[in-house]
Order: sequence, then C-alpha cells, then structure tokens
Amino acid sequence: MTALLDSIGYSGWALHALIWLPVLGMGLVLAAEESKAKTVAFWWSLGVFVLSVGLWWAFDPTVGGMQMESTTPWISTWGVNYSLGIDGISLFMVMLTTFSTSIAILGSFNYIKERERAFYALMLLLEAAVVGVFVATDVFLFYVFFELTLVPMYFIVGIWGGERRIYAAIKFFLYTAFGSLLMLVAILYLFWKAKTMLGVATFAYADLLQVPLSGTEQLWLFSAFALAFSVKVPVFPLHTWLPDAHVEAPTPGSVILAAVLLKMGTYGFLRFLLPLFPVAAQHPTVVTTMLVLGVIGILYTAWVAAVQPDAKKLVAYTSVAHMGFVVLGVFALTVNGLQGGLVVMISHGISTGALFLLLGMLYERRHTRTIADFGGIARVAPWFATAFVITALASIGLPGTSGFVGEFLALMGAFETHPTLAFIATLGVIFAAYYMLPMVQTVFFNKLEKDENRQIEDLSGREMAIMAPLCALMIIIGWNPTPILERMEPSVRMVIERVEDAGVQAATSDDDLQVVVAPPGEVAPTVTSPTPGSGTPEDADTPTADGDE
Amino acid sequence: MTFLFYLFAGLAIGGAIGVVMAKNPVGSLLFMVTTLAAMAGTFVLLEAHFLAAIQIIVYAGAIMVLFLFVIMLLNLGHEYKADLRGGAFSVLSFGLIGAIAGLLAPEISGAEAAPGPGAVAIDAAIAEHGAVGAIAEPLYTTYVVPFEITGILLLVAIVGAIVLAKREV
Amino acid sequence: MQLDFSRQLHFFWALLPEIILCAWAMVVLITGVSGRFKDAENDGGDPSFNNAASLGWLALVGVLLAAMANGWLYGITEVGRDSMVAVDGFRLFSNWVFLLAAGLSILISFSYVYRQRLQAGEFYGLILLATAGMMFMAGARDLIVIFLGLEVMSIAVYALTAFNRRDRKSAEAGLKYFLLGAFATGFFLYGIALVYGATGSTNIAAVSRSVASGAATPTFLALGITFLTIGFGFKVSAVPFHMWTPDVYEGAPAPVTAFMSAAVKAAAFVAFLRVFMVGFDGAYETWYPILWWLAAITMVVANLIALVQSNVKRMLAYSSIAHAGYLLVAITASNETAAAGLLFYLLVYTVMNIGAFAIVIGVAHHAEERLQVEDYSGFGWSQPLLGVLLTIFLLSLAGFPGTGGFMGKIYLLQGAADAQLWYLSVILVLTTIASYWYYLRVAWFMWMKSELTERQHALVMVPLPMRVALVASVFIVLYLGFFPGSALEFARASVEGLGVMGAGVPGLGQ
Amino acid sequence: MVTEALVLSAILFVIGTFGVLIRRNAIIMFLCIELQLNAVNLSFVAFSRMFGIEGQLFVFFVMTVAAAEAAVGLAIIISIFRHYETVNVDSFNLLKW
Amino acid sequence: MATPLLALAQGGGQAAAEAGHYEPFLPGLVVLLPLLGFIVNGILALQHGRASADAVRRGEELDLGDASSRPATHTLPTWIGPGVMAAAFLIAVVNFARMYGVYLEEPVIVRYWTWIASGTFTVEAALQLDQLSMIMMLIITGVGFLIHVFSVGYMKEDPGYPRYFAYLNLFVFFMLVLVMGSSYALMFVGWEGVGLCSYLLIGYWFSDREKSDAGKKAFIVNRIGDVGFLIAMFLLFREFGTVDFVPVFAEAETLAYAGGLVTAITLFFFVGAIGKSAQIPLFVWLPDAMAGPTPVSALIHAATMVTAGVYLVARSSALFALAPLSSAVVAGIGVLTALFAATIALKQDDIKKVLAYSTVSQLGYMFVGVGVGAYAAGVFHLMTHAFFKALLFLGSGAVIHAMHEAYHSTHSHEDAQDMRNMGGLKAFMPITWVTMWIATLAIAGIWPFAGFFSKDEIIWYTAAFGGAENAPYPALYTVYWIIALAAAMLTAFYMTRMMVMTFHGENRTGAEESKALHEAPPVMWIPLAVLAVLSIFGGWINVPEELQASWVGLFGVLPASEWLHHWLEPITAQAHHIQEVNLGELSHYSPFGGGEVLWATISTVAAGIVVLASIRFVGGQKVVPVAQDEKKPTGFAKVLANKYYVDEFYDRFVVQPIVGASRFCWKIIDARIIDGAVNLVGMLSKGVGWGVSMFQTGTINTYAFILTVGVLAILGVTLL
Repeated sequence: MTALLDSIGYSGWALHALIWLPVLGMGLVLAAEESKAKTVAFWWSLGVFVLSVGLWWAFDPTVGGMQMESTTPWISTWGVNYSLGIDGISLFMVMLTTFSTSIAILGSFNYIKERERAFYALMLLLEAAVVGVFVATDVFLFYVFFELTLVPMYFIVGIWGGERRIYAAIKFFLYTAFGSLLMLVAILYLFWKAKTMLGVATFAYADLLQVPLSGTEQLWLFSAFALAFSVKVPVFPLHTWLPDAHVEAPTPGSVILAAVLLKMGTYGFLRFLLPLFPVAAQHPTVVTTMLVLGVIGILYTAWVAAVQPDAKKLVAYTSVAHMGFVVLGVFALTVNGLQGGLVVMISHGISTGALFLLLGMLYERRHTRTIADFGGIARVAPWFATAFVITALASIGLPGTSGFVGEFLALMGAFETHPTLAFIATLGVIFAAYYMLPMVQTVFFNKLEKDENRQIEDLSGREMAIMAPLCALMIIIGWNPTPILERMEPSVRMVIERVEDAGVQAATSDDDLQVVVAPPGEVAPTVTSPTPGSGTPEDADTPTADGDE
Repeated sequence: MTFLFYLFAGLAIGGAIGVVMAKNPVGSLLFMVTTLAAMAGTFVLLEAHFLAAIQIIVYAGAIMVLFLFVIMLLNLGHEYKADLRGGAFSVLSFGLIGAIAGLLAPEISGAEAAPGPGAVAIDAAIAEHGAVGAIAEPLYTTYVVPFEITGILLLVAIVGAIVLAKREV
Repeated sequence: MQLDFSRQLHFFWALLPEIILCAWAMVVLITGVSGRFKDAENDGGDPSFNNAASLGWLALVGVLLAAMANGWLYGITEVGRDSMVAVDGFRLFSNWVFLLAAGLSILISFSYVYRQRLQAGEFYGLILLATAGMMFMAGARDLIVIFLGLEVMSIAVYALTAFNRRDRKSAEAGLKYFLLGAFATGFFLYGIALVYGATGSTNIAAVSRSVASGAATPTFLALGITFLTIGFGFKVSAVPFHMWTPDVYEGAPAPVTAFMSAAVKAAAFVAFLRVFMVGFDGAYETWYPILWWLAAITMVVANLIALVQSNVKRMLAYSSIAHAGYLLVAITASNETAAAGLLFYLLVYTVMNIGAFAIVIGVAHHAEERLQVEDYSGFGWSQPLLGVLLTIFLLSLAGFPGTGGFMGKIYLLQGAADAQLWYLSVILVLTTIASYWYYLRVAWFMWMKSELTERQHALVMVPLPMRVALVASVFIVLYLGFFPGSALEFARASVEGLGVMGAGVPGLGQ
Repeated sequence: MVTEALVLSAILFVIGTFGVLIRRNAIIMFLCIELQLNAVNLSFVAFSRMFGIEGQLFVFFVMTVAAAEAAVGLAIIISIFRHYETVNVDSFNLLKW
Repeated sequence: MATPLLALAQGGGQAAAEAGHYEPFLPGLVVLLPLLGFIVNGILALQHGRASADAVRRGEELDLGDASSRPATHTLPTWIGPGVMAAAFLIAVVNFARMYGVYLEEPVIVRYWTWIASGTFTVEAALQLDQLSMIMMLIITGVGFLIHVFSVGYMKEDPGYPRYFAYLNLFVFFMLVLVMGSSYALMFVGWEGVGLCSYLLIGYWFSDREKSDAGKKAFIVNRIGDVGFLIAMFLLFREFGTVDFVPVFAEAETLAYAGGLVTAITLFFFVGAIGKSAQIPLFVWLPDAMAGPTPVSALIHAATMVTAGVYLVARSSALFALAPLSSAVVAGIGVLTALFAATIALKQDDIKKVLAYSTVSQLGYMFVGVGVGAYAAGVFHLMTHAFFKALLFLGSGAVIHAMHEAYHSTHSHEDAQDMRNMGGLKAFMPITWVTMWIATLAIAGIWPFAGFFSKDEIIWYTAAFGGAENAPYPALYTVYWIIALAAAMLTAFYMTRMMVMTFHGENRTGAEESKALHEAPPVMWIPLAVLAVLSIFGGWINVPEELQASWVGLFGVLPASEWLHHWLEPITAQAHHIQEVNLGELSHYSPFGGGEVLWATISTVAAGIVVLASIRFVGGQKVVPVAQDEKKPTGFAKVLANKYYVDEFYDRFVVQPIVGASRFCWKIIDARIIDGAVNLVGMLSKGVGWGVSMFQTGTINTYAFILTVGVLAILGVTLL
C-alpha cells in the first residue's frame, strides 16, 4: 500500500486536494442534471474518501508533530499562511469527515427529493470546510474554515429541514457564531501579543505556541476559546441549539452535524485550548469546571434524552452525553483520557451518524419520528432492527463496540486524576441504557399494532451498503482499536507534555504565572506596558476614567 | 464702543428670540433681518467692515428675500397661529438647551480671548489693501482652492434647486 | 512630477480628478438639457440603451476619466505639508472608493431612472458633483476645504434624495435629510470656528502642531473637537446622530441610498479620520472616550433596532449605521493599522452594500414597492443567481469568512487590538452576532420560505449595467475575501504618508 | 470685546438650536439654522481679531454655503409642499420607526 | 470427529502429565466456535426474518407446524447451534484432559492481539487457561450443549428458531470470554456481553410487551452492577497500572490488609457481582427474566451467567481475602439473599418463578461460600447448582411445553406455567417427574445428591470462618450460619411444594386438555437424564476429607476426596495464604458444638424431614386451578406472594423519581431555564430594538432633539 502511494507521489498535496476536490465536485454537481446530481455527488465524495484513506498509510505513526505540512503565504500583510498539515489528532477527524460525507450523501438519496443539486453542492462545500478545519495549521485559516462550516449547514438545515427548520437553523448559526466570534477576538489578541512579543506578525499555530502569556491572559484567552469550542461540542449548558438543529435537520445534515461538526469543538480543545494555554488549562478551577460540566453533560442529558418523545431528539441529546465523555477525557489531562476522548469522538461519529441515518430511513418510511408511533418493527424489518440494535449498543458503549473503548479510556484517564468526578461520570453508563433501550424497545419490539408499521420495508440494498461499513467499523474498532490508538498517541503525548511542562514552569517560576491562582478579573500588570494606561484589557477600555479629566 | 456692542447684542438676541417665537413666518423673517442687521453692527465693531456690508447685502438682502419669496409663494404669510411645540417637548427642549448653554457659556467666557496679533495684522492689511483688498488678497492666493470649490457649490445648489423646484418634468 | 503649491497651476494638477469630475458633470448636465436627451420618459425600450441611459454611460466615462487622473496622481510627489490639498495615498485610496461607489451607483441607477422617469442629466450630474465633493473632503488638509467639500457633497445628495418628485417619501426624506443635515452643519461649522479659535489655524497640519505643542487653548479645542465630532457623527450616522438615516435611506431613491450609504459615509469617515488622527492626535485623551462611547452605542443600538425591521431598505439603513459603529472603532483606535483597516473596510463596504442595493432595486420593481422581507420569499429559487449574489453580499455585510467583509472586520479588529481596545472589540463581535440575525433573515426568506408566484419574481429587472455592477461587486467581494493580500497591502501603504500618528498615545507605536 | 462677542455668538447659536427643536414650520426651522450659521460667523469674526484675516474669509465662505443651502433647502420645501400642502413637519411622518 | 479428538486429549493429557506442564489445545476455537455459530445462525435468522416479515405484511404467520415444510433457514440451526457447542465442549474436554493431573501453578495465557494499547494502559486480547476457567469452560460448554439440545425440541415450532440459536450461541461466546479472558477488561467484555444476550433472550418474544420490558429491566439492572465493575477496574488501574489478572494478583499483597483501597476495589467488584448474580438489592430482574424461553432460563439464569458474580469473586480471591470487610459483606448479602428469596419462593405459583427465586437463593449460598473464604466451595456449589438447577428448569420447560401444547390443542388461554393448573403430571410425564425429583432432592441438600455436598460445605465453612483465630466479626458468622441453615430448610420446603403441586395429586389442567398432555420427546428428555445423573454424582468429586470416612462419604466408598479443592488449589492458594497470615488457621468449629458429621447429619435429616412433611402438608392442601381460584392471599402470605413489594418499592422510590427528575430536567431546566434564557436574550434584543426604534417618530423635531441630547452628552463628557 505504501508503495502504491509512493508511486502516485502521495504527499502533502493530498491535503489540499481533500479541501479543493469537494469544491470542484460542488461545481460538477451544480453543472449536472438535477436527477444525476446525487450520483455525481456520491461518487465524487467516495473518491475523496478513497483519497483520504491514503493518509492512513502515508501517515508516520511514530511522529507526534505535524506531518505532510505545506505552507503558502496567503495574506502576507498579516502573516497569514495557507498552511496545512495533519497529526495523529486530525488524521482521524479528516478520515471521519470524508467517510461520513460519503455515507451521508448516500443516505440522503431518498430523503432529499427537491432541489437536489443545491443540496449536494452544499454537502460538498461543507465537507471542504470541515476538512479545512481539521488540516489547517494556521489559526487564521482555521478560523476561516471554522466559520465557513456554518453557512452550508445553515442552509442545509434551513432549506431541507423539518417544520421549525428556520428557528433551528438560525439558533444553530447564532449560537455557534456567538462563541466563535469571541474566539476571534482572542485570536487577535494572540496575534497582537505575538506581534509585540516576538516581533513578527503571524497566525501560524507553531508560532503562536511560542507566545509568552501571563496567567491572567491565559485565563481570559482560554475562556474565549473554550466558549467557542464548548458551544460547538456542545458542553452543558450551551447545548440547547443541538436538539433543535438535529431534529429539524434533514438526515444527512444530522449525520454530518453529529459525526463531524461537533468534533470541531473537541478537536479545538485538543489542538488549541490545551497547547496554547497550558497554564490555564490545568488551573484547578478551570479543570474542575470543565470536568463538572462534562459530567453534568453526561448525566443530565442522559436523563433529558430518556424522556424525549421524539426519537431524533433523543439521539440528539445523547450526542451531548457522548461529548461529555470527550470533555471528561480531555480535561483529565492524561494520555489515556485524551486518547479515550478521541476514540469517543470517532465512535460517536460513526454510531450517532448511523443512528441518525437509521432514524432517517424510518422517517422516509413512516413520516414520523415519534417513538410511540412505532412498535414491533423488528418483525417486518429484521435487518433494520439488527442494524439499529448494533448501532444503539455501540452508542451506549457495550464492550466489543467502538463506544466502549472510548468511554473506557476516557473514564480511566479521568479516574487517574479526578476519581470522584470520574466515579459520577461512570454512572452515565447506566443512564445510557436508561435512555437507549426503551427507545429501541418501543420502536422495534413490542406488539406490531399499527397497520402503517406493518408495511414498513426492510433495508434496501443501498441502505445495507450504508449500514454495513458503519456497523463493521463499530465492531472492528471495538475489538481492535490499537491501530488507531497508536497513531494518535505521539500527538496526544505532545499535547500532554506541553501542558505538563507549562505546569512545572508555572510551579517553579515566580513571575505572574502565579496570578493564575488569583480570581479572574484582577488587574495584573503585563510585560508590555511601556506607557501607563496600556496593559491589560481591563483598564485600556475604561474611557470614563480618562473622560473625567 | 462697549455700549454699542451691548446694544447690538441686545438687538441680536431679541431678534433671535423673536425668530423663534414669532407666530407669523413673515414676522420671524423680519426678526431675523433685525438680528442680521445687529450682527452687522457687531461686525463693524470688530473691525470687519467689508463683512458687515456683505452681511446686509447678501444675507439680509438676498437670502432673506429668498425666504420671503418662498413664504409668499407657499402662501404661508397668513398664518397667525404659533406652531411652537407644546408641553413636555418644549420643556425638555428648554431644559436641554439651557443645559447646553450652561455648559457653553462659562467655558467660552472663561477662556482667554483677547485681541491678539490678528487685530494688528488685519489693521495692517486694511491699511495696505483697503477693506476689500484685505480679504481679496488671501482669497485669491492662499484660499483659491476653497474659493473655487465655492463655485462648484453654487453650481450644485443651482442644479439642485432647479431640479427640485421645477413644476413638472 | 513634483508639485509646488506656491504655484497656483499646481493646484490644478493636484485636483485633477475633482476638476475632471466637475467638468464632466457639466458636460452631462448640458447634454441632458440639450434637446436630444431631454425626453427620458417616452423613449421606452431597453433601459440599458435609451436616451437617459446614454447619459448614464456618459457619466461613467467621466468617472473613468477621473479614475485615470487619480491613477496618474500616484506619480506625483508633493512638497510641504501645510498645503490645502493633500496628494497622498490616503486621499487617492479614498478617491478609488468614491469613484467605485459612484460608478457602481450609476450602473445600478439605469433601471431606476428608467422606471421612475427621472431627469437623467441632473441625476448623473449631481452624482458626479457629489463625488467631487467627497474627493475634496478626502484630499483636504484644511478644515474649510473639508467643510466646503462636505457641503458640495451634502447639497448634491440632499437634492438627489428628494430627486424623485413623484414620490412623497422621497420629498419627505429630502426634507428630513436637509433640515437635520443643515442643523448638524451648524454644529460642524461651530466646531471649525472653535478649533480655529483654539489653534489659530484651520490647516490640519498646523492644528496638529499646535495641539501637540500644547499651544492650543484647551477650552476651545475641547469644544471644537466636540462639535466636530457631532458634525462628523451626523454624516457617518453615529448614534445618537443617526436619526435621519433610516428615514432618509428608506425614502430616497434606492440607487441614491446605495450611493449615500457607501460613498457619503466613506467620505465623512475619511475626513473624520484625517482630522482626528492627524489634526487632533495630540488631544487623543480628550476625544477617545467620546468616540469609544459613540462607537459602542452605535454598534449596539443600530444592530438592535435592525433586528425588528421588516423593510429591507430600512434594515440596510440600520445596517449601515451599525457599520458606522464598526468604523468608529477604527477611528477610536487611531493608529496606522486602524486607518488602513478603515480604508479597506470602506472599499469592501462600498462594494457589498451597493451590491445588496442593486438587488433590492431589481426586486423593487416600478416604484418603491416590494421592499418588505416577505417579498423575498422564495426569491432565491426563482432567481437563483441573484439569490446567491444577495446571499453573498449579506454574508459579507455580516462579516463572514470567504468574503471581503470578513477581512475588513479582521483588519478593524487588528487596529483595535493594536490600541488594546479589547472591550470595544468584544462589543463589536457581540453586536455582529445580532447582525447575523437580520442579514440571515433575508437569506431565510429567500431560500427557506415558500415561493411566491413565478410571475412576481419574473418582474425582477436586471438590465445589463446592473449586471455589470453585480458581477463587479461580487467579484470584488469574493476576491477581497479570498485574496485580500494586495488590497490590504495597498491600504496599509496608503496610510503611511498620512502624517504624525501614534505619538504619545497609549497603546500605539508598537 | 472678543470674549463678549464669543459669548454672544454662543447665545445666538443656542437660541437657533432651540428654534430648530421647538418650531414645526420647516421654513422657520431652516431660518433658525441660518441663525446658527450666523452665530458661527460672529465667532469667526471674533477669532479673526486674534489670529488674522482668515477668520473673516471663512465668514465669506459660510455665507456662500448658507446661500447654497437656502437655494436647495427652499427648493426641497417647495417640493414637499406640493405633496403635502403644508410645511408643518409633523405631517411628514410617512417614514418612521 | 469425536474419536480423534479424544485421542488427542488422551495423548496430550498423558504427555502433559508426564512433562508436568500443560499444552493448551486450540482454546481460541472454543470461543470462536460459538461465535461462528452466532454469525451463521444470525444470517440465517435474518433471512428467515425477511421471509416471515413478508408473511407479516400479508397479515399471515409463517406456518412452521409441519416439519417437512420448514425452510432451510429453520432447519439448519438445529445442527449448527448444538453442533458448535458439541465441538466446543469436546475441545474443552481435550483441554481439561491435558490439564488434568498437571499441577499448574501459573495460568497459561494465550495471546492473540493487543486489544487496547493507549499510553500507560495496555490490555491484550488473550485467553487465560487455568483450573478455574477450565471448570467454568466445562460447565458452560457441557451444560450449554445439553440445553442447546433440549432447545431443539422445545423451540422447534417457534418462528424465531434461528434467531434463538444465534442468541444462544452468542451468549456462550460471551460467557466463554468472561471466564477465559486474561484480564478484568476482557472479563468485562464477556460480562456485558452476556448481559446483552440475556437482554435479547429475555425479550426474545419481543412482541409481548411484558417480556420486552423484562429484558430491558435485566439489562439496566445489570448495568448498575457493571458500573461497580468498571469502577473497581479503574481503581485497580490507578493502583497497579494494569487490569491483567496475573500482574494484579502478583502485586495484590502490596495493598494493606483490610485497607481502604482494597476494600473499595472488592466492594465495587461485588457491586458488579450483585448485579449479575441477582443479589439483594439488585435481584429484581431475575424473576422477571423468566419471561425468556425456559431453556434460556436454564442456561443463563440458572447455570451460567448468574454465577458469573461468584466466578468473579472466586477469581479475585486474592483481593477479597485482603478485605475482610468486603468478604463479610459478600457473605452477608449472600446469606440474606438466600433467606429472602427462599421466603418469596414459598408463595409463588408460577413454576418458573419458584425456580427463579430458588436460583437467587442458591446464588446467595454461593456468595456465602466465597464470602467466607471457601472459594472452592463456592465454585463447587456453582457447579452442582448448574447441574440440578439446569435440570429443574429444563424439567419445568418440559412441563410447560406439555401444558402449552395441551392448552394449544383446545385454544385455551390458560396459564401454562401456573402450578395451580397442573397437578398429577407424573402420570403423563414420568421421566420428567423422576429427573426433577432427583434435582429437587439435590437442591434440598439430601444426601447423597450433589447439592448436599456443596451446600453443606458452605454452611460448614461459614461456621468455621467465624471460629478462626482472628476472625473479624465472629458473632456475625454465627448469625450467617443460622440463617443459612434456616434457608436450607425453606429450600427443601418450597421445592417439595413445587414438585407436589406440579406432579402429584389431582390433575387440574382440565378434562379436555389433559388428553393432550404427554411426555417430552427424546431430544428433550435425554438432556434431562444426563443432568439427572450429574445431579446425583456431581457432588461426589468433592467429599470433604474429614468426612470421607464417615457415613457421609459412605465410609470411604465415595471417591475423590476434595478433588475440586485440590484442583482449584493454585487459584485459591494465594487467598488461603493471606487468610492464614491474617486470620490464622481455620478451626474445625461449630457454633453450638458438635462435629462436622453431626451437623451434616442434622442438616440432611432435617431437610429430609422437611421434604416428607411438606409432601404431606402440601399434598393435603386443596389447590384450585387459576380460573377458579378467587382466594387472594392475606397477611404475610400476601407480602410474600407480592415479593415483599420490592418491585413496587423500586418503582416508587427509584424509577419514578428518576423519570420525574428527567422530565423536570427536560421541561423545566432545559426548555424553560436554559433555552428560555437563550430565547430571552433574543427576545430582549428584539424588545430593546423595538423600544429604541420608538424614538424614530418620523418627526424632525424629535430627531433634532435627540441629536441635541447627543450634543449635551458629549459636552458633558468633555467638559465635566
């Protein structure tokens, strides 16, 4: 395989291709006939996926840093580069994206019945943007892609969604934009800091890592970044956009939303939050807060999910619970926790994506999502029921499925550092069964009472082709996650080491890194305040003080 | 001198108040002319003789007549009821204006503003070029650009006025 | 060529673009009143190539000539800083913006002029003259020239606002604009007088020196700055001096609104920036809190009110107020980055705003009808290209990545960052979120609501010139969104020769 | 006397402003604006006693501007009168909120 | 096929015994075969499901009544299901033969691949072969095979036949992973996996809502226990950095004796065991689990899965021995459960419910065994219980099968499981009657049946443990001992009651129906017979050495004194060592004096008397069929019949509050507070926008006024 890749010169260009091929495909789809659009889109996205599979072998699992890097100056005035690269963290996110997109497109053949060209074009645009998020190594570029993902999703939800689609779309849009725009200010602060401290205008991730930040600054910037990513994840209590968006979105939209868009948040945690602000990231209050929110996310949303009458909303809430495990794993700040978090991300992408696809298929057949409308479907659709049960089990983390590996490692990692919280989080395992099984039961088991349900068809060939790889992946990852884990580990270790090093420095030095312990909001002199009145953001902007003179 | 100044000032202020309070638009206009004339007087006292003349000729003579012309054209000269805003609005406005005046007056009166070198330079220029020449000289040299722009301005005004006031296209 | 302003002829060269525009305006006027082109109403046919349209094309030639002159001025160097007219990158860049705005506005006027049977000669002539006034403002190094330029521009725009004499809304808008504009002019003029009283000069360089040296009378200076702020604040429609904006924008003919919201605002901002950042640099402490609050209130109020607008023109009016708020941040920041950001943003704003208005004009066929958001229901699907374009313009106005609006906003924020205006930056982005709502609202009506009948949307009129304008706008918006590098560099270079800035001001000079 | 002139100017300016605020008649409002401009002129003349002839020059320009504004302004008033048959600004509220 | 395998076993075994080491024989295949069976059966089931789905859509049912017309998807599993089990059993036997005679001190670990390797945590996909897992393998595959065979007869007319075998195979696969996995993590895979299969099989007839509910309940309750397991694992990992058995036990003694950590670990493990083995307070799912097909109850809810908790404690004996408190809790919960469930069983009328509570009760005994350090005894009881309880369940299955067919023949909807509808069945099904009596005597602890030896040993050890030199809570163990004895008597009573009600007296099935009653077919009664043999002789492998010479050991005739103890010695040695060091030698102690022989005699005689007395007592009671039974139990009997209202208690105080809280979270916190806050921000923004836009009156004076306000404000800022 490696030889094959070498023979076609597979290298950094592949990353560019993964971004731009979907854009090209978007053009092709728009140019195609309305009836052919879906076929074109599917094969094109499949091609993109195949291309991304090459990364698996081209990736060097022994290296922790960025690989396959390439940099082109983009906006030289600001030191912005169009620079891409992947590491063990982004590799799987990229592959998950390309995979999910193909699957989602294939899964929307029957669901999307009007304005197909526009739909598939937006799907491909979304794919490009999401891949961009995961491979960008320039913070500015990252931000651009991060925001760009909103637009296609906004339209996908808003145009092809359900009854309250507009409300959901706008809520999704504003909620996520709210976080990311504050992050933008934080990014510009970093940029400004880099400019003043390092003397270069740069947005490069690697450069921004070098920016010395005081403890207070770290806390502020951390908060801004964390807010942006937490909305995306979403972390309790910033999650209420998600059920609406998921429920109203068309199936493929939900799939992409669950499979990859949420991952952008947790990816941001790993890529930016921890490495850029290591001192803040291990501030006890911060860590405890995030962990507590993660735990609340796990338990609370599990409860909320359990009483949902709408199957899709139920699954949407479970997403929050799953992402709670990721948050827990990440802020455990241990290798196991981070790796677990990453595996949960992958697993959640596959299993929740599959659940949404299946619910979509049900919706195509029955035009309802209310759990109580179903019953006994396993009798008329055994393959369907089987696929659903496998997926549901992967979702609740049954050992032998991908869900278990992730949750197990995440909890284990959390247990190493925060046993009490991890203990509470483990209870989520119970509530996973509490929300998922009644739904499975009511939909697929019980008596086949309604005549409409009697006529439900089993999986078609196309649907089997969708579910087969998904189910296979759930089980394969469940039994042999090591190839994935070993590719992630060096990168994860780098993150952890960076956090730990910063912790050691903070503990040994007596500069204002110690301020970390002080409550946020206190004024701390910064290193660069040659003139009075500059300095921290707090006092630079209080004109009344000046205006009184 | 001082007496004259205060006389003119009193006239100007009285006229101004008349402008604001007069019931009939024509009355307002006449009060305005009074004010303008009184200000021309203060101009004279401030050694701006040419401007004083212009003030009477152009302002009181031309512009105010234009106003009068429009008032007559629109047949507003018969109105004898005040269109002052009443009630809370005028009270608020009064308070607001009072506050602004209360802020402005002490600031301006408290500032050092004595006749400086400018007075001497003006006297010298008038001595050299005469009252008109003293203004004309810089107008056509240093301030030639704004002067030319004034021309454009008038062109714009003419075009605008014609286009808007024309009865029907 | 080197200019020496001791020779009067050199003023001619220095003002060549303005002079060309004024002269060309007269040509257009004369052509307009000449018999052949007089009859705009019953020549019928294609709005792109009728009698009235010929005047439009003629005016465009003037814009083009002025643009050539403007380009030619890049080869010119000047001597001395106390001249009345600046020949620097800042002015020339601004001129590009005005000319672009004028050109695009003319292009989108064709169908409006045709449908409303306006007097084309006067219409286009006044646009050219207004543009000339703006250019005077941008190039002025003297408060009096700024004032006169402002008046040339304003009076032309008053006339343009009230231009559609069949429409009482237009007349009403004209009156409101005029009365309030004149009212604000009074304050502005008082400000000039007080600055003159404080510093003994109206020349910005001289004022700057006087202010920096501390020779200026503080009371007069403070009052002068206050009143100038009010004057400029009115023109850029900063809250609370914005009250005229929505009414006037709604009432004025749509192309004029486009022109106004882009070019007039740009001119005011350019002059604002030059006066405050160069002239009153030394008094930064005095005016920075005022502008800080002005910017903050403007952003907040405008964006909040825009949320409840259902008339698209009015919504765009509030949006333009909001953008004024963003631009005020740049002036508050008062450093080179911010200045460059302001220029860049003006460029982007001009293009995207006029682009959006172009489609509004296209949809609002006949008179000023069909301006409600509801009228856009299903518009995207019946006119996909226009729908996409409007979406792009709206996204750009919202400041979304991939569009010039985003880059502009980033540049403004960078300027704010350099001045460490963090709170203001946060207010900016938070209000931006509110703005997403009303921009996307149009998008949702366009794409997500059920369609109106085909017939209704078939009435959308997009003649050739408007298409040109749309293509140009969207190209520029996207180009600046994806490859802003050269334009940014250009903007940055343009502010280099602006003058003393950042000295003794906190947060500057790094 | 310069100071007194400035104070007078300020007073007139404020009265003009007051007039704009409380009159309903568009022409009178405009007249009040003219009053403001005149007040400023007085300032210019006063300041010219301090700094030189430029102050008087500015008055010259201001008068021109006032004339131009008067022309266009009155034209607009005529124009609107044709629509509304009144110059009472309270009537002009087609555009609001 | 079997012959060469046996040859392999013999050859390997002999060679191994001579060399003193053990050569594993295809252990992976033991696990893999059921998995393969699952996959093949599963695909068959799905195809079969398609066919029946088509029928359902047409509004029909697949006709499976006629054996010749059954499709291949229905007939193939008959061979695949039991087939893979037979093969697996044979391989297990081969392995056993090879291990037999070898004193294997260290377990043999067969590694396949690295399952999870992350940072500091590594766990291999590896099977561990040692004496304990070997015993479990034999029980699972052996009893499993028999039950598979029985199922062929029992389920043959069920439309979901292939699916049934798929689940059953999958269950065996997971059960084998559970007992053969070389680490807690792998054990957990099996642990949850069997839970899953239990869920699927309980809800096998998923069209019946109650059965479906029962499956769900089993899964969720099991998961509660699983959390304990998980947490124990995390604690182990925190301490040792691994969850593999070998290194954990090697390091175990670094933990402080009776320390907090080891107590916590073991208690959490025990929480897992409670869930899986249906002990107080998590036993509620097991009686409901009887909703599954009866062979499933036999295999999963009697013989294998529910004993996983006992296996877990036995496996972790080194840890439990270090935690006397935990051990006391284990034994205490065990003994309480034994008594509690036995009392409930007294008043149950459903034959399977009686057996279910009996299972809970017997599991309690096993926990008493492992709780008092008699790990081998616990495992011993596990094994004998597997024999006789499987037999009882299968027997009841045969009865239900017959009853069902009887009612089916008249289209009656009477309850085929209620003993009040039975009676006098011995005439119709003699083989079942005999075999079930054997099992009843075994469970009642009558000498020389299997149950006597295992149960007696546990009871005796309970006393002995309390008598140890440094016994932590000696008085407590005396109490345990008394309760255990009492529960044994209750067992004898309710089992006899069940037998009498089912087989003796008048037949109450109904005149018409009774004509259709008949003995089970051979495919069903042969497994019964095999199990009956095991229930008789199964206990003889572990006759206590001290008693071998007494009548209990038939004066030395019974073979293999304490064979199982010796066999498990390598597993339990560490625990016994720890016990000896900390508690001292276990004395031969009885709370009220008397020797072991005496107490053994007392217990078996007492049990015998109870059995005889109950035959008379129950036989003398008038039992009326369900249809005519209007007498509702009163007083304490009512409490017993309603299972102490435990389900109701849970529903009221656990389930309802959680559901209520969930609704509260959703409707109030999520929708009102959080989302309300979000929407409020939006509405506030709009409201403020609307409010501010009210200044936009359209009047120029207002505009000028506001402008002037701005002037004043700025003047104020600059000048003041």
